[in-house]
Amino acid sequence: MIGRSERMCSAACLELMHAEMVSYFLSARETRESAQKEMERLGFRVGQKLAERYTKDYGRITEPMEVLRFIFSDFWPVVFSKPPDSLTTNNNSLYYIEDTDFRWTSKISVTSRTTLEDASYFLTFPCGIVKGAFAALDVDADVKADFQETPSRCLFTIIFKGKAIPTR
Amino acid sequence: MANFARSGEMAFLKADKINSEIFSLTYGAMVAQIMKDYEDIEEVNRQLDRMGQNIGSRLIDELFAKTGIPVSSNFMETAEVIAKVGFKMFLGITANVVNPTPQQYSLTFRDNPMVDFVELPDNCANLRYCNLLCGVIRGALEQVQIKVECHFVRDMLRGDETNEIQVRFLEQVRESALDQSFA
Amino acid sequence: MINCVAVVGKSNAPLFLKTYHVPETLKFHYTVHTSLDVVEEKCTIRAPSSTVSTPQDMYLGLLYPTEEFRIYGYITATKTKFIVVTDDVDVRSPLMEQFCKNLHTLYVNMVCNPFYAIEQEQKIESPVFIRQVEQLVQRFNEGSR
Amino acid sequence: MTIFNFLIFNPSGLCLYFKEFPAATSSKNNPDSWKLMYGLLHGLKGFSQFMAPRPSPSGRYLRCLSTHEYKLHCFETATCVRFVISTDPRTPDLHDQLATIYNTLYVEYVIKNPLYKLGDRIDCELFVTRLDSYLRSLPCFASS
Repeated sequence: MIGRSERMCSAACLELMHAEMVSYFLSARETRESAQKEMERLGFRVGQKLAERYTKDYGRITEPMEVLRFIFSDFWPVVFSKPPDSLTTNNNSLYYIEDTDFRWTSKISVTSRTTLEDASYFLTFPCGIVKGAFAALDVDADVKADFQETPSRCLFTIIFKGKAIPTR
Repeated sequence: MANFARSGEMAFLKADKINSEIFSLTYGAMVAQIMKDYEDIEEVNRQLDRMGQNIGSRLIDELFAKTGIPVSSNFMETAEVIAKVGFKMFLGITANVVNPTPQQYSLTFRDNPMVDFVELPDNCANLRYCNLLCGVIRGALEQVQIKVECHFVRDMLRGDETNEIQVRFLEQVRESALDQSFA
Repeated sequence: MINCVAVVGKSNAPLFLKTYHVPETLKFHYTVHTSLDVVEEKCTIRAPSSTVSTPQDMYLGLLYPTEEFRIYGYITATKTKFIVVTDDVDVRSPLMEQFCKNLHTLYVNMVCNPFYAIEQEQKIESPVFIRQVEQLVQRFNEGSR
Repeated sequence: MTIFNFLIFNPSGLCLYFKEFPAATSSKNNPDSWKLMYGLLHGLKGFSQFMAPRPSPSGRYLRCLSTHEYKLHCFETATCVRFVISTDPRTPDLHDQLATIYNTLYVEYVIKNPLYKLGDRIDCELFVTRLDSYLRSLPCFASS
């Protein structure tokens, strides 16, 4: 298990800062696509660094299946404040992580001026983090996320590229 | 004074918390990106301040809601609230209030999770890496009808022995002014 | 006495190499480079008792000896390699393992600097890291004397 | 006992949120009645401050206003946002419940909702639904 670090800070700080980041990129970039690309890249970088940190006392992981397990049961609960609800797959290269109370978006709800699409930009950075963590552990994966009706219920799709993970 | 420290402590204990590196890495990645976006370091400082202001204007409600500390619109009193309650409940650290006067005070602190692991590159002599904090303070006080000016005068990332944020009183927005907007 | 510490990135790019008490000659670069093959070899062998699900040790122990040196290796979960070259004939392995673990901590902290481009496997130029590694080496060398 | 309506005012007196319950037979759903109510609250605040025998340590003065037909319960935050609920006069003080609404609903689902722009009308889905179920769960609501 990854322990809590000696230093903690309030989750509200992170939530509000993440919101500012999203609004910065959406207004500073010409298209929404390029804003998303940037945010994913930033998340990727942060994810790599977090993976570097959180595997330090975990040990060396060599098999992609172990990496997936590490991300699901160790990395996720720490980075996203609670364990995800389920991990499912329907073939060798497609995995789904469901989080029914995803803390990074659980307080978001649409208003009369906004739609679920506006809320979806808040998933880009977290997806980048997960993708970066996989990459740091040498697993080339694409990570996408969608809301399941409301922004607090999220389904993350992990698409393994290159060598497929054998199901056990 | 002591009860402010206690309120901050209690609020921090009760709050939803995350490992501080998640916060500091996210902030760091954002600062590094803004520095790429703007050649002018002063503009980077302004962007960070502006983001901080937006955060502060929301964070202040979290502070009052979670601590239940009494309403204060006295400028000098806000110093203790920021130093002992705000810094504690959000960042887990406390600041000291230095030289408080009705016109201005300073907040000093050495420990700061935002800068854990940060080493500034050579090309950013004028960067105020934590300028977000100034914006947060400004934005928060604005919500309690106090307008201030806020900036870093000492910064440990630049070799100073402590961090010091100076807060200068500008004006108190009176309730009567609010009445006019209502009429 | 530790004579050389090197950090090698995921894709075998040299990130950091410093020598201590000896001039930084090509020899060390060569030694570090050769040792990577041994690291790779060692990584493919699993501890016999382990199953697929157990994380492996990062410390790889002695990679190989030469006439002058003994070369130790350590590999992180993210496949960053630390190579340590010492001229001691008899190194207490737990001490070396501890050295590598401490080096790992310093490395992780250095990586977390927001201005370090981890994805580009940027060369390590952080003065803080360089200084701290030097102190670590110094402590090790004093202890092993 | 019963709840008639619930309102939130921002510091400049704009009504950010209005909800009327079926028990209210004469509707207050128009900007003029909101202005009237805000003006009254604002005036009462000054008056209660003026009448106080000593300064209130919490900085708050006005809790409720009671008449034969209704009772207004008020809660003002440090940021000058006012929460108001109007009920049957026999309803006990709802000050704490308003504080709970501020604390667990307004801050969490309005303030921390990045899709909500400060100062806008409050129509965040999560806030609206949770507020509604919270108000309906109050004892004074059920017994109407």
